[in-house]
Amino acid sequence: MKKKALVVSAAGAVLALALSACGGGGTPANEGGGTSAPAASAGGAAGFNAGLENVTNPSDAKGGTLKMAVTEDWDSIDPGDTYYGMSWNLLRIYGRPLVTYNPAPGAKGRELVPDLAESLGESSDDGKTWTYKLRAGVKFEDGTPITSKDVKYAVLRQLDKETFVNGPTYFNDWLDLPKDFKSVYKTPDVNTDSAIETPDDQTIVFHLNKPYSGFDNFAALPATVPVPQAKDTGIKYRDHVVASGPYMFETVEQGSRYVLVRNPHWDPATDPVRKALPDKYEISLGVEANDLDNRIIAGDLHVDIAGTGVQPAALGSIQSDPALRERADNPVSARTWYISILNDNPPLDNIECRKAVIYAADRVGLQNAYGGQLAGDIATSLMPSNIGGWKKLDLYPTANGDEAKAKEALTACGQPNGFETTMTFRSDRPKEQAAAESMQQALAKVGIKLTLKGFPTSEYFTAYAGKPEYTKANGIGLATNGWGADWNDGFGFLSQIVDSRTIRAAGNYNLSVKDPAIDALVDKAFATADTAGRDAVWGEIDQKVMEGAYVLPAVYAKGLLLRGKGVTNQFVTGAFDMYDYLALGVQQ
Amino acid sequence: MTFLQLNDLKVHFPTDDGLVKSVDGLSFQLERGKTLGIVGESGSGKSVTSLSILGLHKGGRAKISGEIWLDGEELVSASQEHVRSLRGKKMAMIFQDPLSAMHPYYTVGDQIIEAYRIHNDVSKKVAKKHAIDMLGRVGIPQPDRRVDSYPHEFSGGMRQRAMIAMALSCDPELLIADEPTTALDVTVQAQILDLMRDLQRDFNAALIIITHDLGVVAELSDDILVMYGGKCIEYGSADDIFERPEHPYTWGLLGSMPRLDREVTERLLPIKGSPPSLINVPSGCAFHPRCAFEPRTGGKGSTVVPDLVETEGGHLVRCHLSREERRDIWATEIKPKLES
Amino acid sequence: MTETILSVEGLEKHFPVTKGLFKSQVGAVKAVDGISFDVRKGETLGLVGESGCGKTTTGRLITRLIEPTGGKITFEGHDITHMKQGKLRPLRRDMQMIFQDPYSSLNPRHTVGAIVGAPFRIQGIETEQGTKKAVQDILELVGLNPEHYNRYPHEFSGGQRQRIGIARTLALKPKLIIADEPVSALDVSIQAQVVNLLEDLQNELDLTYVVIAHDLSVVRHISDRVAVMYLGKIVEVGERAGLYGSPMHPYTNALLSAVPIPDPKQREGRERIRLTGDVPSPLNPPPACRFHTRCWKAQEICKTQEPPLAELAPGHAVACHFPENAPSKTETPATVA
Amino acid sequence: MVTYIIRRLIGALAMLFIVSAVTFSIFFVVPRLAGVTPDDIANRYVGRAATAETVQAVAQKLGLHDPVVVQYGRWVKGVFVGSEYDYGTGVEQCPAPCLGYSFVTKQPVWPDLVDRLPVTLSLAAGASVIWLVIGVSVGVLSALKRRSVFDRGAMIIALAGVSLPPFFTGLVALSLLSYGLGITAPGGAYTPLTENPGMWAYNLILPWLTLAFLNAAAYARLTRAGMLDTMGEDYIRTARAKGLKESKVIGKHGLRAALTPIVTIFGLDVGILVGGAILTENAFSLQGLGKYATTAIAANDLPKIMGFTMLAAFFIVVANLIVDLLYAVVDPRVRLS
Repeated sequence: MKKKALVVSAAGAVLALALSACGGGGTPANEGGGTSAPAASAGGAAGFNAGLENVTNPSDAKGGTLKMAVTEDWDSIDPGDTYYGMSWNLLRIYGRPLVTYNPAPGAKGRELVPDLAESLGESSDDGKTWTYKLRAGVKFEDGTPITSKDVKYAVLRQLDKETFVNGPTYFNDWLDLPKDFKSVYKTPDVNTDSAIETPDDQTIVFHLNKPYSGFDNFAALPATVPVPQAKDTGIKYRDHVVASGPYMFETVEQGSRYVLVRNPHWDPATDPVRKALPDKYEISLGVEANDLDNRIIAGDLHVDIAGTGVQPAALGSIQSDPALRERADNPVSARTWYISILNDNPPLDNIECRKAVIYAADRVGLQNAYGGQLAGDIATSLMPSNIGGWKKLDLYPTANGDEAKAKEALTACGQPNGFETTMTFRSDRPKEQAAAESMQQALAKVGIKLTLKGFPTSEYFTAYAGKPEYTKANGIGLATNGWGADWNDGFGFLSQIVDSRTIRAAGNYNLSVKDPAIDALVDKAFATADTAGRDAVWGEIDQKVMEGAYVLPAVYAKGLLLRGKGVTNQFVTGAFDMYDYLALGVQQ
Repeated sequence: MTFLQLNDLKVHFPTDDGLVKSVDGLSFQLERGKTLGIVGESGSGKSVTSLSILGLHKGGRAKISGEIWLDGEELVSASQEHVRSLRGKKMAMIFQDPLSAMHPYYTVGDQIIEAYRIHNDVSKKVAKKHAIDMLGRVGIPQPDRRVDSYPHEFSGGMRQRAMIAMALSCDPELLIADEPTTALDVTVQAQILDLMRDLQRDFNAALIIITHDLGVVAELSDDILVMYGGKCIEYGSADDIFERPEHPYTWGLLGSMPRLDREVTERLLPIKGSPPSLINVPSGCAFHPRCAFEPRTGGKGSTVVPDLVETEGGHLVRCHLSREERRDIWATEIKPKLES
Repeated sequence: MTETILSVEGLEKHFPVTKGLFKSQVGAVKAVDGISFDVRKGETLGLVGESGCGKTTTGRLITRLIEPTGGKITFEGHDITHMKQGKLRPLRRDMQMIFQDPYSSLNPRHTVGAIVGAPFRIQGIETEQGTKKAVQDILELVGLNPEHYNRYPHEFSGGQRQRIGIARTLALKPKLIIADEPVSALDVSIQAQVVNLLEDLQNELDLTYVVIAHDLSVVRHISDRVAVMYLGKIVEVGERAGLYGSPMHPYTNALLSAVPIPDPKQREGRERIRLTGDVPSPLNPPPACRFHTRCWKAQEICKTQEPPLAELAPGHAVACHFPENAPSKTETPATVA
Repeated sequence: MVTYIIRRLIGALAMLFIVSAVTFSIFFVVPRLAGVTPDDIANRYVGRAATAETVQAVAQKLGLHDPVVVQYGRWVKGVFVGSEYDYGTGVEQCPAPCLGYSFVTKQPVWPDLVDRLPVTLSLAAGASVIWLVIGVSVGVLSALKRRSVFDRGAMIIALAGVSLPPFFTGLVALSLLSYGLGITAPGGAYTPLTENPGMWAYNLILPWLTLAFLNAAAYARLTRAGMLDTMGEDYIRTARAKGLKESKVIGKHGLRAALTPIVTIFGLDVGILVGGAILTENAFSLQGLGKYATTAIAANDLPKIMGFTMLAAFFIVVANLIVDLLYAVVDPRVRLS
């Protein structure tokens, strides 16, 4: 899941100076870390972190306008062409995928529940065929009934990655597509029943080219939101998305604002998942980051759609103002900031030298670099703590760096007085620059000299750190990295960053894990049917990555979210680690 | 009652370097229809005199004392508003460089109309007709067409004529001209001097002409006042000053000017040194450092300020030498050298 | 016949006037339109005329500050009409210029010593006792106190500054000095001092002057011969006494009668010639005799045929078909060599 | 006059072409020199998990493999003739001036610019009027009351105005006035003038004041200097000598002359501002050309960058021409030859 980090605008930095002068950026003294939220009363919970496990300000009152805003627009509102987490969460108010997440706070929010489909998928042919029955009486905004053909067309159209460049490629990799099928536009009359069958208007059957027990996760992807073929206009569909959810688009001004109003043809009886409380959604795009935080504090806006936390300036004022702390939530998001240790160039091809780096690193220094305790807990494994199969690993117990162990490892790898290498980081991310500088100071103590090189985010993976040809030629040893889960299970998080077979000429996110044993385990995970068994395998993969010293985990990221004034039913869903946009309502 | 009477007018400017005594006790009178020529070199205070008569230094940083009587009204003590209402109506002024004295962005006609309508509540059309008449009066060809042209479209002479038309538009009784022809060529200067003489006759106005050019003064003035170091050092009729001057500075001026009406003398008779600064005016007689006859005053020249004394029939001189000594020196030492 | 130091034949200077899309030339301001005269060694030639007659341009042409459009200038036998600046530099030692405004012609940031000493440095001339001594001698020569060597121009009065300007021109003992309105910016008393100074220097250093001015009385006092210019042409040239005593060209007559005389008694007696209108624009001057539009004696011939500059009396030439005070009509007019 | 305008228009067109060529090469030629392949560029616009084939296909679709000259030619053709765009289920005609389609939002650039122009125009119009009025009046008052408390105070505030960037003053103003006291509109609020002028002004009053604060300071200092100059001119003394009231002397004569340079600079400033007030629009989240510019640059969206650069350049060139023509109207002495 592509969580675009908010670029800290110059304004933010300056305002941070002005406003945070009083609060100071240090870590609050009494802050309890980890996911153990304080016990909350059953009813309307309040106070700091109330939204993690409980529904704050519960209400069933309908009406009012929910005002949402974001600083950097997401890729597209066309369900077949989007990869942003906030977009997958938000689009469910106008689009109904086959399956979606249980609208409940915390871990329960990660469970899958049927949405357009009457029930979760029935698998047959040992996990290669999955069948769903659509609910009866579900209609598009123009009153036409939704059929399985609409779902089939929706999935097939977004396979054309030349037209829809943004979406994920899971269906491209897993559906059993006929060879001569290119795309619904280029090869419209090719029969695709081998991949997706629609025996009748209510039933849809998916055929995979290899078994996968977690297909319900695929069914929850926005790709399954039905699209009427008659109304499809390719790239232009984003200007007139035909709604199947409780709300439809009244105004679409690309790049500046969207307004959604109630969909007259949505029948609450057919939709146990959504409460659809507000009468109207007003979404403004491109709102200046610090101004957005101020407006939420002041109550002029209700929700920051990005869901990755407030700017440093607001962070300061929340810490210093008890009234604001009452309205804040500090969820652990399914994201880890870590440093890849590349083993292409000597001496880092030797595992002992890689261990020396891990031992020498100052873990608390790294945590502070990423923003202290509020920004995240010290990570000891690649997988974040809220992913199924996570095990508490602590293979390299060092708080501020263990020089003795590091020196020991250095002599073991034949470099007793250290070595030289280069570390890259994303130049427009102050936190990553701070982390690189912390590594430089820590490693220097044991004789490992680091030269630091910064690159802009937009070209970091495509032209530099993610391009093996460049890293080999320029002796790159370490590279800052970070990954958020597409969905909260081992596959959703690890598949893209540990499987060596995904490494391409350029644009890679897996910079350092090239271990056949790990690849084999990944295949084993795909084949394991039951969830518990699958999670255990991913836990084993996580341990293997740490034992191979391929990565130095820094922090399990946490966002500091602020609840809007007068917003009802606000809680953090485990599925997206941000507020569940389906449940929200507005006090009158 | 005399039309214009100045009594011991003093105009001093406090500046960072000290008190500038531009006009240091000036008295004279002038009747309507008569012309007074004020002669003096740069820094003698002649321009400040004219501006203070118009009240343009009133309310500024200047310290003004003494009296200015115009047609029975005392102006120094009068309110700023009252003096302002007289400016342009009862008294008007013409300046040296007509190009910079007229506003570059308004047509000549507009500027004359504006001058006229300040004091006469008439419509623009009537004012324009009057402006055209005035331009015709001062000898500008096709005045109805030229009224709409801009100052930079006029030649030097034409611009000065337009300035005169503007000054006379409200039929003022006192006209002050500060170096009116210095910036003009000699043939054009002659035309302007003739014009001023005729207009003074038609308007029966009192005219004060301020210049450093003795020739211009001789052409127009009935009476002449020679200023030096902010004070009047000799006053008399044109004949008094040119035929029987009695002040060494006046002799010096006459001596240092080459003249067409006289034979070419071998060498000019310059006055040594240069004009005094008005901040620290020399003690005693301001001219003493440059006066060839100062030794004859027995030291009084450098210590005591001489008074303005009448020698004969309205001819006043401010000098320590006695009348006889002065007349003797003029007859025996100065006059022969000028005529040779 | 004393030796000629400078001779000018048919000198012309036309400033192009452009118009239209590609700035094509449509006309020309004929500032100087074919003038000829000689300057003899040791004499002072006065160039007099009203604004726009081309006297200042002539001064700039002679010193080659600007490039002539036509005609020939010979200085001490060298044809300097189109000589390149590099080759001109040695000749410049012998030909210097005095400017009108004492305030703007001296560099305010240089000391007097630097200003007067500059010509030595530029021409690379070493003096026996060194430049400083030479400069102090010259300062004394022009009536300034030698200790003023380290003072700055703003510490001097107008008259003193003009003396510094003169001192600068004398540094290299020039042979010819062109003075453009040397005293017109000064007060009367100071003017007399500078005029006397110029005359003393001429006698002492055997200098030749070309004095450009609009004040007829000053020109008469200082010049041996005088040329009267009108709209880019010389209309009359002659010895001082002859030209002022019996002026032949109507324009000279009008000029002389326009000068105000500092004697009230003469006010009524003089018969005044008043020219009407203004000087025509040099962009398209009147044909033939350029003065005919303002001349009260103009005939048909004046509008068609340009009168040549003919010597009607010894050393006294005029360009007019109907000259006044001409000795007698019988002699055939000979054009000036 | 007409030839002047024609020559200037030709110059303007040439300038716009040069700007487009330079901008195009900055974004296409320079990266290529630094070894960035077309696929790398295409990679910016594909999703996270795009396969190599997708990247190649996108690079092909965007025509990144063609030689740069061809790509530039296609862009220029688009501007004058228009082009078509394949959006999957059909092909769309993009009428001239077609500036292509954004790589990121796939929206046609020209309509986007046209939609956002009113926002920037409203911001520019309001702010420029305010800073002109405030700047000039403060400038005049401090010129007339030289060295008074008002003069000193005004100039200190002017100094602050010039040195504080709009995004700082903007955000501080927003948090104090809009969110603190709630008297002004929050960030990002904009109502088109046509819809509701009252709301339009209410929403924009804070951005206007922020932008005006910056420029008013510069104009105050400029007017003050201009006024001090003009009030010393001779024609002011003449105006007073005519008996004009002091207020008229200042207003009609003094200010009229002092305004000429201000008109020139005002024309240029507005020309630049209409190209997009980047800092103010970002601080207030106003969806104008400035905001469009920052999003385009952050996402390396080349068609958008080319689009707004050309529009900004066009406005500046036009402003220049208007200012020059205006000059002849303001100052009668100037003739456009």
